[in-house]
Parts: sequence; C-alpha cells; structure tokens
Amino acid sequence: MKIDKPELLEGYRIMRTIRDFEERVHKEFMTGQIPGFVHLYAGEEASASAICQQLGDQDTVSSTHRGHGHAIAKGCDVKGMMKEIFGRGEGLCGGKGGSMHIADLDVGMLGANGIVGAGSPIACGAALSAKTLKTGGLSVTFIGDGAFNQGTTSESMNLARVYDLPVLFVLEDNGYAESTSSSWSIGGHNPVRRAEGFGIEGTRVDGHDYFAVYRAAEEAIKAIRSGTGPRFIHIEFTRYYGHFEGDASSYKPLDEVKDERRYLDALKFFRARTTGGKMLKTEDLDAIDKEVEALIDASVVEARAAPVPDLSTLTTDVYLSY
Amino acid sequence: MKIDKPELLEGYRIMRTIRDFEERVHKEFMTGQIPGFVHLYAGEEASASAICQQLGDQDTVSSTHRGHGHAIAKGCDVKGMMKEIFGRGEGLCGGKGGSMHIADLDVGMLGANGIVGAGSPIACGAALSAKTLKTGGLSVTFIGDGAFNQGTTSESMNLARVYDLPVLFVLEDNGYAESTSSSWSIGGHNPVRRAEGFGIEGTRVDGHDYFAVYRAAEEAIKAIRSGTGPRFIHIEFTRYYGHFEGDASSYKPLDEVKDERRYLDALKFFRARTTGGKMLKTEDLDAIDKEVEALIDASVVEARAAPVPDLSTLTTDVYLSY
Amino acid sequence: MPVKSFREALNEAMRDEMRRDPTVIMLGEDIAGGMGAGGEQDAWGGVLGATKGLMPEFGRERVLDTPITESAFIGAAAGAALTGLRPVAQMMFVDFFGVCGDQIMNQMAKFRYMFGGKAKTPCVVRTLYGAGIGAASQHSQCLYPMITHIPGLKVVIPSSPYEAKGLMTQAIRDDDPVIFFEHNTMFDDKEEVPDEPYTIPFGVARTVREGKDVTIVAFGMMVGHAKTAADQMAKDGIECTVLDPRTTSPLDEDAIIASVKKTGRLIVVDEASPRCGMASDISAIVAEHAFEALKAPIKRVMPPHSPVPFASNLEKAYIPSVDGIKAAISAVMGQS
Amino acid sequence: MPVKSFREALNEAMRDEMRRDPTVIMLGEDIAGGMGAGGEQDAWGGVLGATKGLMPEFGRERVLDTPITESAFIGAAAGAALTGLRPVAQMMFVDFFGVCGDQIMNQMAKFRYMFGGKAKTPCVVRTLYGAGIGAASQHSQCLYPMITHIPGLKVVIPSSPYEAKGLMTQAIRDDDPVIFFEHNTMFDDKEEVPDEPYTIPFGVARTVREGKDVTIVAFGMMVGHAKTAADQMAKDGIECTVLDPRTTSPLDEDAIIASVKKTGRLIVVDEASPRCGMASDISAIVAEHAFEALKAPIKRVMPPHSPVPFASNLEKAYIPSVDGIKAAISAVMGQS
Ligand SMILES: Cc1ncc(C[n+]2csc(CCOP(=O)(O)OP(=O)(O)O)c2C)c(N)n1
Ligand SMILES: Cc1ncc(C[n+]2csc(CCOP(=O)(O)OP(=O)(O)O)c2C)c(N)n1
Ligand SMILES: [Mg+2]
Ligand SMILES: [Mg+2]
Repeated sequence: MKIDKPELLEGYRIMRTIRDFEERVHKEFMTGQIPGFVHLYAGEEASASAICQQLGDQDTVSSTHRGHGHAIAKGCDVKGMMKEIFGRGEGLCGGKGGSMHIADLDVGMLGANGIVGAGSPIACGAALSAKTLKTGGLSVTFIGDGAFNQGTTSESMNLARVYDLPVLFVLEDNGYAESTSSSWSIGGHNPVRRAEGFGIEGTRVDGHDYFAVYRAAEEAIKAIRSGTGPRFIHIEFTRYYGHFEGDASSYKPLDEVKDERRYLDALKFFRARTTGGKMLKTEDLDAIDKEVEALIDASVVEARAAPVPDLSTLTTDVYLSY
Repeated sequence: MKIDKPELLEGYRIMRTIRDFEERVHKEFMTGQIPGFVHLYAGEEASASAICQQLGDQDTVSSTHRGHGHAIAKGCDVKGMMKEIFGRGEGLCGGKGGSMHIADLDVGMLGANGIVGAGSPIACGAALSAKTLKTGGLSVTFIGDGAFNQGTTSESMNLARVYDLPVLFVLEDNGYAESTSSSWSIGGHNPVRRAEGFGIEGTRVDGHDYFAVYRAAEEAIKAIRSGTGPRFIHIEFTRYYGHFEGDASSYKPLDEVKDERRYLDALKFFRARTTGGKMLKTEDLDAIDKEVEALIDASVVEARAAPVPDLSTLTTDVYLSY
Repeated sequence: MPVKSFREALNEAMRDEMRRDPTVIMLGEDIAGGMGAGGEQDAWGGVLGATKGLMPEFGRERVLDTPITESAFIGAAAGAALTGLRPVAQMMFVDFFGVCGDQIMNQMAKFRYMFGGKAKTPCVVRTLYGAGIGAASQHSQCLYPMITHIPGLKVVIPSSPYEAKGLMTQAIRDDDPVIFFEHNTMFDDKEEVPDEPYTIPFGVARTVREGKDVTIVAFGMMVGHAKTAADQMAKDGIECTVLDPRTTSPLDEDAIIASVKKTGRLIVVDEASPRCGMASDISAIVAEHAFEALKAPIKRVMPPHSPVPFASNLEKAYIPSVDGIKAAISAVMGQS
Repeated sequence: MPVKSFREALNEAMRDEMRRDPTVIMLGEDIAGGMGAGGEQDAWGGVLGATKGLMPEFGRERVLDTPITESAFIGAAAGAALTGLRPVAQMMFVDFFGVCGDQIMNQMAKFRYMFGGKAKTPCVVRTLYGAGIGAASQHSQCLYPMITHIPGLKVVIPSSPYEAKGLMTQAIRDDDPVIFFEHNTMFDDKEEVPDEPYTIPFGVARTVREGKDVTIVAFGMMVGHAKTAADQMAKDGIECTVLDPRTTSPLDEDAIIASVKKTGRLIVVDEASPRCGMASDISAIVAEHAFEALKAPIKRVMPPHSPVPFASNLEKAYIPSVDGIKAAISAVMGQS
C-alpha cells in the first residue's frame, strides 16, 4: 500500500521536530542551563517517527533514557518537554522528571526510563491492559542495543510470547551502548535470530530509511492487531552526538563518523526520495521546516522564561494519598 | 569412542547413589525429621551423573534448588549431605544451609541455590576464574526449564558467549516448574534455538538415556576445553516426585505418570543396555547396588544420631572478619 | 462471626474485590497452577494456597499464571497499573526482591513523582516473608525495612486473619503501589472474620492491649509474641500497651508517640535483620519526638545480624521470642 | 604530600592492588571503554573516569568491559571470588541494585554462612551514589541503608580522597564482600594523599573534629557538611565533635557511644531516604546504649520521604544542608 501524502508530511514533520529539538538541546546544554544527563536522539529520527505515527490513542510506548524522539513522535507537547528539560515548574512532569523521565500518560507515552532495560516489562503490562480491557491497543517498547542483552528484555520477550501480548519490540541499534560496540556486546550477532529463540518473528531494517522502517512497522503492527502476539524489528542507525552530552565519541573510528551526517541522514534521504519524484513538493517540506524552527525557538524562549518549580512541590505526588 | 568399563561402573554408581539417596530422603521426610523445602532429583539421575563424571577437580558446578544429584555426582560426601539435610552440626554446611544450599567448594560444588536462575552467573564467574588463572577448568551450570526463562540465564548465556567462557549450560527440562508446564512457559518451544540466539551451539537429548547424555556432554566438554567458548545441552526427562515433598503432582495427566518408573528410568535402561550385550556383568551392578544401599543406610543412621549444631554457631561465619 | 484462617481471609478479600471490580487481575507463579499441563487445573492456588478458587471463578484471563520471570511480570503489573488495570502480583517470597527489585523500587514507586503527578499506579505486590519453616537463608527474610526505605511504596504487614482481610481489601482499592507482606507461618492462624468486605485504613495503628508501664510496638508475626509476653508479665503486675502499626509506610507515628508519652518506656519487636530495620526506625522517631517522656533506654528485640540458619534449633534461636520480649520488659522496668 | 582528587586516589588504590596481586581483576560497563569499537580504547575509564589507565596497563584479560547485564557480571564477580579471583565489579549507580540485587544480597552476602564457613568471597562492588548532579530519581539514591541491612556485606562510604584510597585498598584485600560507595559529586574533591599504598581498617570511626557539646555523626558527602556546620557554630561558642564512621557495616558503635557519653547530645546527618536509614540506625543504638548520657532529643538531619527531584532548586532543597545541620545543633543545644 502506498503511504499517502498527509502521512508522509506528518512523518517528515515529526522527524524534523525531533532533529531540531535535539540540535537545540545540544546547544542549550553547552550554555550550562540544562542539568543532569541528556541523551540525544539525533540521527535516529526515522524509528520513532515512522513507528509512532502509525499508532493511535489506544496505543502506548515505553521508552529509554534516550527518549525525546519517542516522546515527540507519540505526541507529547514540545514546549512542555523543553520546559521539563530545563527543570521548570510548567514542564511536562512539573520539573521533577527531567530529560530521562519524560512521560505523558494522556498521549500513551509511558515514560523515558533511566534504567536500561526497564521499559519492556512496562510495555508488556500496558499490552496486558489493552488485551484485558479489549481496547484494541498495542504497546511499542524501544530497546537500545545495550538494553537488548539485559535480562528484563529477554524475560519480556518470553512473557509477551506466552501470553500473545500485543507488543512490538523495537531494537534501536545505534552501534553503541555508551562506548561499547553492539558488534561485540550482542552474543551471536544476530538479534532477529535471538527474538526467534523466544518465538517472536522479526526483521532487520536500515534506520536511515524512513520508508523501510515504515513498511516493517506497518507489517508488524498489522500482524499484532490481528491478535497473533508480539513482533520484533531490528533497526540499525547512527547516533550523531556522544552517548550523552559531554561525551566526545572518541571510541568511534574516524571513517565511521566522518561523513555520517552527509550519508546517513534519514531526513535528507526522505527529502531526496519524496521530492525527486512526484510524491511531495519541496515547498511543503520547507514550510514544515519553518514551522518547526519557530516552534523549537518558541519552546526555548518560553522554557528559559518559565519559573522554576515551587519548593512546596518537593514532597507532593509521592503518593496519591498517604 | 567407547565408554570404558570403569567409567560405566562409575556412572552407574553415581546414578544409583542419587536414586537411593532421594528415595530415602523421601521416606525420612515423611517421618517429619527433615525441615524445610526438599526437592528430589529422582528420575533425573543420568544428567548429573553422565556429565559430572566427565569433570575433574579443576571443574566446577553451579546447581539449583534440586541439587542433591549434582552434589553427589560432583563428589560431595554423601554422609555429610544427609547430615546437612537433617540439620546436623556435622553436616556438609554445619547445618546452616540445608537441602537448598548444599555446597562443597573443595570438590568444585558451588552450591545448590534457592533462587531460581541464580546459578548461571556464578558459573560464569567460576569459568572466568578458570580462564584467567589458566587452570584448564570449565564450569557446568544446571538450569531448570523454569529457570531457563529467568533473565539471569539469558544474561549469562550472552556473557559466556562474548567472553568465550568455558561454560556448559545444561537445561534440565523435567517438564514442569512447580506445576507449570515447560511446553507452555518457554516461548518458542525450542530451547536449542534460543541458545543459538545467543550464539551458543546446542543439542537436545533424552535424559533417560545415560549414553545419549554422556555423548552429548563429551562432545560439548571437548569443544569447551578446546577454547571455543560455551555450549548448551537440553535434556528432557521426568521427575518422579512432586515439585517438593508434599506436592502431589495432580497437575500431571494420569497417562503421563502411570508407567513412568517403568518406561522412563535411566537406571533400568542402563542395566538393560549394558548387561544385554557384553559390556557389564549383572553381578557387578548388583554389587554396586548393595554397597550403595549400605552407604545410604549408614548415612541415615549417622544423621539421626548426629548432634544438632551448637547454638554458638548461629552467628559464626557471617564474615571472615568483622 | 465465622472463624477463618489467614489463608481464607486473604482469599475472600481478593475474591470479593475481583467480583466488585473487573479491572482487578492476579499475576504470579502457580497462583492457579497446572498451566499448560494436562492434569488438574488450579492445582496449586499459590504456593500456600491463598489464590485457590480464583482461576475457576474468574478465568485465566484474570488470574494469570506466569513463567518464572519476576522482573517481567512484576514490571507488567506496574505497566498495567499505569494503563487501567488494578493488578495484584505475587512475588512469591520477598527474598526474590533481588531479581525484580527495580520494577518495584525504581518504577512503580516513582512513576507518580517522576511524571509530575500524572501517573496513578494502583497495584499490589503480595509476598511471603519470615522465618520458622526451615527454609533457610534465601526463603526466610523479612526485608520490609528495605521496602519501607523507598518513598512511593506503601507497606502492609497484617498480624491476623481479620487484619489480613481488611488490609488486603484496602490495598487493592488503594491508588498507590502497595507491598503486602504475608508471614510464612501464619496461613493457618484462625480468628473471627466477617463475611462481608471491609477495609482497614493504612497508617492507623491498632491497640492490641493497653497498659500503663511499657509501650511495645510489634509487626506481623511478632504482634502475637508481644501480646503473649505482655499477658504473662501482667501476672507480675507489669502492664504493657501493645501497638500493631499494621503498615510501616505510612507509619502511625502519632499513636506510638502518644503511647510512649503515657508509659515512658518503649520496646520495639522486629523480626527483620537488626541493622536499619523497623525497630531502629521507630526507636529513632521516639528518641527524637518523645524524648522527654522516656524513663528508660529504648530496647529493641531483634534477631542477630546473620542470615537465617537452616537447622531447627538455630532457626528457633534466631527468631525473636516471647522470652526475649519478657527480658526486655524486665530490663526497661528495672531501669526506670 | 601530593594533592590528589578522589578519582585519582581511587585509581591509585586499584592500580596498586592490581600490581601487587595478579588475582585482582576489574569488571564493569565501560570501565575501559571502546570495547569492540574501532576508535580510541580506554576511551571512558568508567563513567567518572576512576578506572582510566588500568586497561592499558593490565590488559583486557584483567580489566573487563561488560555488556549491560548487571546480574550476570556482578554474579560472575561473586562466582569468581569463590574460585580464586579477587574481582572488583562496578555496579555503575547504586540505583541499579534493583536489577542485580540478588547476586549481592542472596549470593555473595550469604555464601559463607550458608556453606557453613567453607566459602571465602573476596569481592568488591564499587558503586556511585548521591544527589547533586541533576540526575533525578533513578540516578541519585544512596541506598546504603538497604545494603547495610543485609548481614554478610561490608559497607564502605569514604568521605575524602585520603579515605577513599585507604579504604579501597582495604576493600580489595578484605576477604569478605564489600560494597563501596562513591559519591557522584565528590570525584573532583582534592586533598593530600600519600603515594604509597596504605589501608584504613573497617569499623573504626574517624574523629573529624572534637568538641564537648554535641556529637555529630555523618557519612560520605555529609561529613564535609557536618564539619562546615560545626566550624561555623564554633564561632557562637558551640563545640561539636564530628565522627565519620567510614563503614556502616561494621559500624564503630563504641566510638559513637563513647562520644555521646561525653557530649550528651547526638545529631546524625544522613543523605539517604529517611525511613529505616542510617540516621535511624545510629539514633536507635544510642537510645539503647547511651540513654542515660542524653541531655536532649536525638536529631536526625535527612532529606524528605520523596524520590530525588530533577529541577535544581528542588534537588538543592532535597539534600541535607549545612544550614539544616546548624539548625539541628541549635535545637539540641536549646533543649539541653
Ligand atoms: C541498569 C542500567 N545499567 C546501566 C546504566 C547506565 N547506562 C545508561 S545508558 C547506557 C547505555 C545504553 O546503551 P543502549 O541500550 O545501546 O542505548 P543508547 O544509549 O545507545 O541509546 C548505560 C550503560 C543504566 N542507566 N541502567
Ligand atoms: C527467583 C525465584 N522465583 C521463584 C522461586 C520459587 N520456585 C522454586 S523452584 C521453582 C520451580 C523451578 O522450576 P524449574 O526451573 O523447572 O526447576 P525444577 O523444580 O523443575 O527442577 C519455583 C518457581 C524461587 N525459588 N526463586
Ligand atoms: Mg545503543
Ligand atoms: Mg522443571
């Protein structure tokens, strides 16, 4: 089936928003205004975008420490996110969560997560809710290549399989966990085969290719919605920045990084492919670029100006009642 | 290569010792003299025996809550074990461990373990010692079908693979984890394929067939000793008693249990096969039976008579120094 | 009123809540039993039988036997609680906290706070604890102090069948994550328990016994020991108040402080390991907030700083005893 | 004497022990860095750089980068310690206790006891702890009270570079499992540290400062705060003793009790969550064993019962402060 024009424009808008958001956070971090650990998703946009745009309100996402992209793609308010990352009271989590804990249950975003591998069990739970309450929803869990080895991930694949839960396991393989290469850390070097060892069908795609990711997700989501249980997608791509802000990525060989933004850029590929033929007009995409730029600008201006959380909130929301 | 006569007699002796030990513990448990949870290995003898008899002093074993068989096969003192299970001061662990924690580092038995799935990381550690200290040793980790799903097991398979550790992963699949069928709990229903998903070569054998287990272990151990890293064996067999003493196994279908001791008995198979041709003489095996019977009898007599631990030992051995 | 066991009381609470609220589900290893097997179904009903009968009534869709993957299914309970269910998950023994602790201490405990108040995580983690069944070091721990240490969790330790039913009903209806401790040795304890559902609020201590001389605070299994000790000491003319806080988080500090202000003496009986335990916690609260009322040192009756031993005689010596409590009472009275 | 950072002091201790004893190995995520990658090796040297340089000197056979599987590699450290090595494993942040706790609390802690004294488990688990780096709820906890609760573990919390080197050397030479806490914010702290190896024994408190009026006990990061507060109060004529127990298990109860017997007043400063924490533990010990000496309620200076918040102003309000300690000093003096 062809991906229709509004869908393509939407995909592009999400990718562009993520890219600009991350580029901007990178800059703002250097000014010293953003506390804590910040892990940027730039380079990986096609994954969050092409997958999450195929989800609905009844669907949920559990994310990782590198969660900005997933949050944006699942529909979190960009300004609320920027405020959160700046530690403001009007942030999406009242300034209590920060970059690593962005969540918005109203849009089905079950949280970035500071614990590597913690997201998959949570996604299984959301899928169990969907199944039990017959909402028709499914859960996507994004997993880093490092997280893929964590026992929680294996256990979750097994659980999702034996219960036939509607879970899409998405391995986001950016080649590294911190400085450790995924070509070393994943025993057997074949994630799809590992998923199959848990009885889960999987496929591998180039994560710089929006269309490839879209197609793989489309097929997997369709299968999951038909009630046949979990699926797996292994996405390979590049992270442009260091593991977190401050990391110089010196462990990456020079020839790997040299031209990565030139040759491994989902947004560029998308533009070339869609505007080369007759799918989309350059002007449409340029217009989106402008709108996104304005949005990100505004989000930073507002975040900077926003007040820090009221000190009284330090001890609120620990419990609902106590 | 043929298994030579002394090796066969040794294998039989271990199997017989385990069988008699467990039958006897079953009886003694009913008299109320043995505290705690007791998990019997009867029916599974070929695994511990055929594998551990191929190990040497430099090799180690990490076991499960169902650990008597592994302990006996690795050379733990049978009388010391019986005393331990009775909670005596002269027990192998001073009466502090009991059935679920039998260990003897002097013979490379790194402990039964009350935590399902906890043994494999420990085996990886012992294998790392062997590799680092160049002892030439390897580690065997016994894993129940329930434990096979535990994240610790998956993590350990991955770790053993990426470090090429000398570890033999032995899945002891007795069909059940407590009352839960392994045909349900293992997503994908193909443990060998799962091991391959971690890059570990594996094979499946009938655990009632001593010869099949022996051959599979022989091949795997040879490969491991040659330095090519971990291997996996999936052994299928039957546990004769309930999950623990007190469990009636009502969840097992009648036709499964009806004739299991008649048709699924490694000791009977062994006798039939070795004495049918010219391998062994019936008298030799009968003699072993007698010796073992006497040993187990004596172990119970001595255990009953042995003093309980001195109360002063309650707080010793918490630390080496404090 | 009908007499029921601890097991029956728990079972009734869970059954009634499942009847009342279709979003309540159960998860755990062999909580029904026989999953995938050809023989009897509901063959176990949980390791000590508390969930027996629930699967036949509510079906496998709401009573889910799990593979042995505590991180996955306790985490699934956390995720399900975020998204519309009210799961009751069983971490069979609290000793297994080590294999799934993250989903309890970093996930369900913190969702609400980290997410700025947007999350609601109504789930219960049931768990067995305590020594006395010869199960040795890895199946006999208490560990409720470790759980109490974590902000965001509520911690319940019922001391009798009546308490178990009312507190379990409250736990399931509560909108925060609750860790519910059931003592290994108490499942056959019996007392009168009403047939109809009722709740016992969290954070309100129960006065088990009143007396003017000494305040004894005890939890779970130890409440009975404390009462026995107090009853025996009454024969010597020493009158003790016995308080059962029921929940360690929230903790009814006010009731404890008020009582110590009356008696001037405090003993805390705690089956958990002695370092950083509940005995220390309560002692510290009183030493800070009721210091002036104290007439004697605060005594803590606790096991030694060692793992739980296997041999019956050692295990018996390990567990805080009625005699130990009586000795503490004598000590605080002698020193007044 | 040369001035060194906390990071350098740790590095030196580990390097010297690796030189001295070929059975010492290191395990952890990115403790060298660049594993399997084509670029710079030893690119990280651990998340805060403390192991930098070890891999180039000792090779990948003794400095092992690990996949992200804490249960497997911390468990491997436990198993290796049983079989002839002396592993130093890094659980990067103590917050990750939840994903590998079993191997720490049920395995390495209990081997020796469960096995009747036959096992020796000489391993060190290094871990980062503490708030102050804006890392929010899952990367800022202290959790040493949970670890201290477990019999069989030794728990070390160095308060300065000099302490870090001597305690780390002792930890590696110790034959019991040691959990070694390194505060997230202290790696650039500097002081004089000898070049040659030395050990600091466990269970012996350090007297940071002496004074007759109040005893202040503090750990790790809080020792500095306590000293600052005490120095400032000295200007008002109030003289405080500041004790740094160095290890919470074993704990130097004698030194604390002896000091309180002199001063009659106790404040415990603890960065960990308040329930069942070290502040409570020490308060309870004193309320039991030095009660007669007490002239005022025991004050605990602790954070609130909440997860660690992200926003800088909230985080600052969360962490116990010099002002908070000073207020506690005034309080116990006012009430004497
Ligand atoms: C349980 C746990 N272990 C370790 C860490 C520290 N850590 C944070 S991110 C990270 C690397 C994760 O790599 P990967 O899963 O590939 O995700 P990526 O950063 O590449 O997106 C590590 C080790 C953690 N946060 N949680
Ligand atoms: C972490 C953990 N979870 C659950 C248990 C309770 N338990 C003890 S044995 C067992 C079943 C284990 O099944 P399997 O691994 O197949 O071994 P088997 O008993 O069949 O030998 C369970 C669930 C435990 N001891 N540890
Ligand atoms: Mg990665
Ligand atoms: Mg089994």
